[in-house]
Amino acid sequence: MDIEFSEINKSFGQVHANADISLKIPGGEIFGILGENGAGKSTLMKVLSGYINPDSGEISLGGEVSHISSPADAIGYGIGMLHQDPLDFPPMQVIENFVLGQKGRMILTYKERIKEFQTFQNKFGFSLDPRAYVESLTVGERQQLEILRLLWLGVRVLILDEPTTGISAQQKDKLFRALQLLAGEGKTIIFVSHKLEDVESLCDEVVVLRKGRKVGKVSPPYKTDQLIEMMFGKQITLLTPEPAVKERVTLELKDLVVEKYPLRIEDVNLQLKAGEVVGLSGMEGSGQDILLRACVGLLRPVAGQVIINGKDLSHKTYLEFMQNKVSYLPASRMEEGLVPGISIAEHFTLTGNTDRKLFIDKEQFRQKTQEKIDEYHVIGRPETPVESLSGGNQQRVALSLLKESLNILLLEHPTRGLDIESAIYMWEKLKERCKKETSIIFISADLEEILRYSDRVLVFFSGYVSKPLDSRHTSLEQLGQLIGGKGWEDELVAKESYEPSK
Amino acid sequence: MKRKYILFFLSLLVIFSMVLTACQTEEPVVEETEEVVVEETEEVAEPEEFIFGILMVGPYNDKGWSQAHYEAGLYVEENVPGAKMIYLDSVNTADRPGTTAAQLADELVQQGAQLVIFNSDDMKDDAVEFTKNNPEIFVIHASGDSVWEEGMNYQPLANMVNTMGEMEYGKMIAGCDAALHTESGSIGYLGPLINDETRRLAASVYLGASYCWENYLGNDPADLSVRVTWIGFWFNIPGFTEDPTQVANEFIDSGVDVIISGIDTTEALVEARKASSEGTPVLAIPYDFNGACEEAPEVCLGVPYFNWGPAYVRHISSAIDGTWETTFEWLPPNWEDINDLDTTAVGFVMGSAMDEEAKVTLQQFIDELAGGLNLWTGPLNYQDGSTFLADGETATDIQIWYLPQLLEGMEGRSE
Amino acid sequence: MNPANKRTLSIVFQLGGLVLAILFVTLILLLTGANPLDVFKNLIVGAFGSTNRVASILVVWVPLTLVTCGLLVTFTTGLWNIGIEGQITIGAIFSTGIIRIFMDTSVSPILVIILSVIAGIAGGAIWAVLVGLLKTYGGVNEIFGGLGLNFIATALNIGLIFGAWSREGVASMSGTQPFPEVYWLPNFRSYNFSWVSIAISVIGIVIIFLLLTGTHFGLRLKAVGKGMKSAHRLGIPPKKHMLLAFLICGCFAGLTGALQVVGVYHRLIPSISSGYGFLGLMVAMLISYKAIWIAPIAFFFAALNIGGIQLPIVLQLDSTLSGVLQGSLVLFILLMQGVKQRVLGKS
Amino acid sequence: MTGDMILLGLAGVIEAGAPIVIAAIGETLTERAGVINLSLNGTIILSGMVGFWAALETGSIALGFLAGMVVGAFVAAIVAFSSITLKQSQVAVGFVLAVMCKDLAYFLGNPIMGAQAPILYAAPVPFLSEIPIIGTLIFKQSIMTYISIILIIFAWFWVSKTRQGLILRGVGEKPAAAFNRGTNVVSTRYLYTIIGGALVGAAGPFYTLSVKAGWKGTITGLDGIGWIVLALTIFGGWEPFRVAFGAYFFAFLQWLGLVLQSTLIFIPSQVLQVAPFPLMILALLLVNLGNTDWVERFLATLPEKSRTRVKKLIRATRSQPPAALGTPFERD
Repeated sequence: MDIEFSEINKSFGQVHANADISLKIPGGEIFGILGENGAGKSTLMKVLSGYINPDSGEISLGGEVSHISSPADAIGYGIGMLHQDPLDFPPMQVIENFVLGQKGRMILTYKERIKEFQTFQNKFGFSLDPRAYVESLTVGERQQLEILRLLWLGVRVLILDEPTTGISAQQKDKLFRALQLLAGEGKTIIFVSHKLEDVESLCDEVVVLRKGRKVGKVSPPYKTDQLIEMMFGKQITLLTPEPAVKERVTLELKDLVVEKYPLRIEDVNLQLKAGEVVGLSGMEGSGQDILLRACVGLLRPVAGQVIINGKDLSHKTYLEFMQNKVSYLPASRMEEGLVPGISIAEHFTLTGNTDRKLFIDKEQFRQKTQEKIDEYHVIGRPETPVESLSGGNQQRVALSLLKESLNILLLEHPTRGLDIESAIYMWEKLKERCKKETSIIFISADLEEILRYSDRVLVFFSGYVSKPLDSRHTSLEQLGQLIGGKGWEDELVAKESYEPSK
Repeated sequence: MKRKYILFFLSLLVIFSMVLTACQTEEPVVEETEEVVVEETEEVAEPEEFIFGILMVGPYNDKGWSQAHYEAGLYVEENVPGAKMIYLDSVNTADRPGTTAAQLADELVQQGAQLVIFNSDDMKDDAVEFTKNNPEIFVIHASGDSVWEEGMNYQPLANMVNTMGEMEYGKMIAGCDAALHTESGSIGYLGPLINDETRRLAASVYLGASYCWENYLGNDPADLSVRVTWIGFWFNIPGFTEDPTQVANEFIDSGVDVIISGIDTTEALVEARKASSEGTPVLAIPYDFNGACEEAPEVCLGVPYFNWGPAYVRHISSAIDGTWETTFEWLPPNWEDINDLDTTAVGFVMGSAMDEEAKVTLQQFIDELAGGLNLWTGPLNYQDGSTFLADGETATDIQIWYLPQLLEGMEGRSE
Repeated sequence: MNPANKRTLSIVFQLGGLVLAILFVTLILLLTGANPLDVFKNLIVGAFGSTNRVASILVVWVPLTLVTCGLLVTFTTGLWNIGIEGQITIGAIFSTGIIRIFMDTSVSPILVIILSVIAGIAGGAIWAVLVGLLKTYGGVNEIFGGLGLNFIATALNIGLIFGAWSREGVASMSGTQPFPEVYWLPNFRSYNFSWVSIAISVIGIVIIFLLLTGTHFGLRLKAVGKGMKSAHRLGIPPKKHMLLAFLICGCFAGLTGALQVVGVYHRLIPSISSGYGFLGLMVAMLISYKAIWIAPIAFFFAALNIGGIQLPIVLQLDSTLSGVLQGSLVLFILLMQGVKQRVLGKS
Repeated sequence: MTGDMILLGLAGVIEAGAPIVIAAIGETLTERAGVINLSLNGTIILSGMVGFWAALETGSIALGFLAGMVVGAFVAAIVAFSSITLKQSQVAVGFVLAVMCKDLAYFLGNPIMGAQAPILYAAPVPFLSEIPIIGTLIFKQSIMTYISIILIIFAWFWVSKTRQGLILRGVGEKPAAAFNRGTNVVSTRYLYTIIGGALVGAAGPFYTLSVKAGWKGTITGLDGIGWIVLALTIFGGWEPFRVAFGAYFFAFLQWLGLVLQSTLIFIPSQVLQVAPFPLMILALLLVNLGNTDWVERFLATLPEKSRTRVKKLIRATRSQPPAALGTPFERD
């Protein structure tokens, strides 16, 4: 079945997730959709599967305009989607998950269902225990289950959103074999990924999205460099400030092991010097955030040590890290960074009460807030509630809230949502801190930013962490390849993927 | 900050202005009530209006204790020229949080009441407080003992009267009635909470039952069982009291075929009716109100009831004509006719579930009581075996009123 | 939409809720055949008709205000302290206990009263912190923990009144033996309220108002209530603040219980909490958790309670109508809030 | 005490527990769909009064039950509307209704206090009631008690054995996933809130027309039942059989309290009365402990082997509340 998107638009607040996307997907192919995080891949696919309704635009199926307004409609058209966060029911059994959503007799007799399920999964070489609980399955197994379920519903179009995150090499092979089998049967497979290697080895055709827009369509043979450039775009060249690295070690990670479903990161070793900037690069959900959280006590390491200024803080809480002058700036600003419903000035009051006074000197904090607002060019007044600021301004507020003297500063996407000028200004501010011997670890999806501002880079891919790379001797292409899963061969073979402790 | 302070003081101002307006509205209200008074006095012309107020612990239409008082109030209106009743029901801290009976009595006074009736033992403290604070208002405290000179809680209060029917007789008759009808020899007494009053009433049931069991039926006293189960309150509060329905059922399950109720609600009757319709004949005797049998006449053996009317008429009349005297009275039935509503303080209506023969025997028992039979005569022991009354000794009012334990031979907790 | 318009609209919706509530009650009255105008008039006259009645309102106002003060702290911290009833009860029990211990000793009565109130505060605080600990360290939702502890507290109370602390030979609904008058809070003239209680309530309002609007601590509570995770990232320990919020609320609840004992009933009675906890929750919801409104709205609710007493006397209607009116007010204002958000989009 | 008496007593326990079972199963269904209906205490009293009134006026017990169920469904519909459609706090609205419906019942029910409505009697099942033990225990009850027992089995069957039950669990567990599988989350939640409310509404007339026949206003003895039901629903871990066990256990403790009243003089009767509440808190504690932060932190310090073992143990004792309980569903 041919699928044609015409001029799909979808906005979330101020973010234009899909802008005029027109796209034709021929039936019976494995069709790749490539792009970095926030490129609009998932949104587009959710529109196709009925989970999200577009603001404008339409989808034609087999030449006829469709009316998809809910997942039920999409399934009616034979379209099923495997979501990035598995939309299954962890406390239920495999077979229950399989059956939920199917039409049929009211009373469920699992015996027959199990038989059907067994024959069906054998066809794809899967071997799930129908009576196992979903929460005890690996990510790969959960995917297999979801694919089986969708196929049993008779979908002719199968959308897979980032299916290779968190699954083992063997499971990936299994998955790809199954997909090829399905394509051979005439089913349309839409494969959404940021992993170059996967796309290259699997897809008959690839479309690249960037910042909500379609960049182009590529057919094999693929040129990796070309794909990388399409994904990340041409970067603006910025000035490199002089590094201010001292020899003193502020943060040391020793054989650190952290796990957070669905990833497990093993044996990370790092010595962060005073004033040094380390960038964590990789696609979102590859493990950077997990490591960062482990460095600030938000995630307790399974093994290994986190040492701050010579003090072992491995199992200490976030607040104890804070007392040791480690600060953290999360990416989800309204959930984790700023408190919705209270004003900018109140935020400064919350963080600025160092002398433990009882009463708030509102005038003093208003002035202080106004100064910061001016300094960081925030568009807003001290009384403005933070949730009514734009994303960029929220980020500036969050940055301006950080304490003056810090040992270590951990940042998630510090310049996301900021215009270039502000981003440069922000980095000037951060680098000033480096001169005062603050070390910085930051996550960014922007490769240019990573290379430009960090002294060293750690690259993440599906829970694997590279050795620290010297950013002065790393090129954009190299980085892009690593992020896309190329050049990891040695490490990938050596390790198994995350298996939750059963 | 200063601005906020101002706001705060503004809000305080609001309160005080509300209080002030409140005081201002006082005037028109007074006018209104005056108007009403004028109208009514024109109508009734000759006898001067005398308003009395009743505070009832339960709902005025509870088919029980409070309704007995309400009906007495209506009786007073009929029989005392010019008397007019106002009332407030559900006067208890659970239903009227934040109020006290004394405060609500004030409320009745503001509505013109010149005499206030407190109808519950539970209001004792408030009744005393109110009486002290309002020496010009007459107070009747039903079931209290505050002005009983010999009593344990005596307080000299010139404007208070304590009145109480001698329900012990009613309960004895009930006990006798039960004994005459029980096949199994097991009688259950559904008790409320445990105190002096409830103990002496339960004991009265036992005295009446065992007397009739031995003397009229000629049975062995050992074959009669009178069991008391307390629910812990005057009515059921889920989660805190025993469930009287379950208590009644437990009685029935264990072979009790006559249940006598000592609580405010009618679970005994209802469960007896249910059990009987379901094939296990069980009879019941409710309490307090002479219309109580109506809820299930087919299983009702009769009801011992209070008749407050005559006492109220007497005291209210004396208040009107200036012959008021403080007194404690514990009134026996009118033995001429215990169901003469114009004279008796306590009565017993025979229920439609009684058989004719038993009616005759019960009447014989009532006549014996009228003739001076005193069942509070030794030898009687307390439940723990210690002597209550030696052989031939009769109990004093004090001993009965403040009965410290159940009697030997009864089953159930004494405290 | 500009803020001024939004504000007017917001007021319009609130007034709408008020009107709906009155309409609803009117409808109910018409159903029962009563004359609504008579009823409303009697409610007002019943509440403000005399200084005595106003005094009665103040008797109700004191506990309702104190409870609401405490609840504002937990609500600000995003917590539903439904266990407040039990906290009042335990406060009253502790307070009674102290007076019973010192009643026949030579310790100065004033000192005993002060000790008793402090014990009451401590009792309420313990019961509240228990809910807090269950929530923060046991993962038990405060609503369920609170409900369970309410039942336990009431059982304890009734158990004491009918058991260990019962009057000589007489266990009754009227509670324990009243204390000698020296252990009473001094009454204001002949009225049943004490100027001490009134003063404490006013101080309570001031403290809560300043705490929630003027102190760093209050701001931190607010931050925890509005966004627990964000507050944590900003360096505020949420668990500690939740426990402190429970502690403060429990102190107010315990104080309420203690004042009911030493100031109003002069003994422990079975329904010592008198439903003020639940009523306070309603007041807090009605005022959208703004301290400035505690005094007037608590006064209004208290007035309804007292005004309702006239209904049976004058109109032979049940006083529970006041409760219906209070409930429908809160309900319709909540509903109108929802309608407003739907109409205006989330503000 | 003879065996027969114990048997009869236990039969009484089943009867006394029956209305609680019906209400608790209703609330279980509602909460399974992810909605908390906190109004139970008010709903049961109001539906009890209205059901009593309806039966009084019409002479029909069936109509009485119907009226009660309509009231329960209506109150639940308000909770559903305000929480699902208007996105207001379920807890707040439910709580207000719990308080208000109670007062409304007392106010409107004043004129019919102490009136005599028909009573629902026990109707022994022919033959089955002759079976020793079971016959006395179960088959000599009223029709509503039979219904309550059938309801337990039916609710269990519906929730765990039918397609609709699977959808119900899905909606309460992860509404987004259920939506993704073609379920209308909003209408499902409305449906189960209203059905659950109707069942809660059946409990009211069950009391006033059968178990505690009669309407006596504030002294009817219904105030507090709703909170108990709520507690039992949670105690039962949202599983129909465990919820029913909780209800019977509660009734059993009450019965035990009065049977042992004269023998256990040293234990105040209140102790047995409130025993279910500390038990509920303990149960909640056990159920939730594994999910708390400090336990997790403690576990992280254990050596890997014992850590997995303890985790396993915690997983076994954990009964999971519907994951989306009390949270609204919004499609992105």
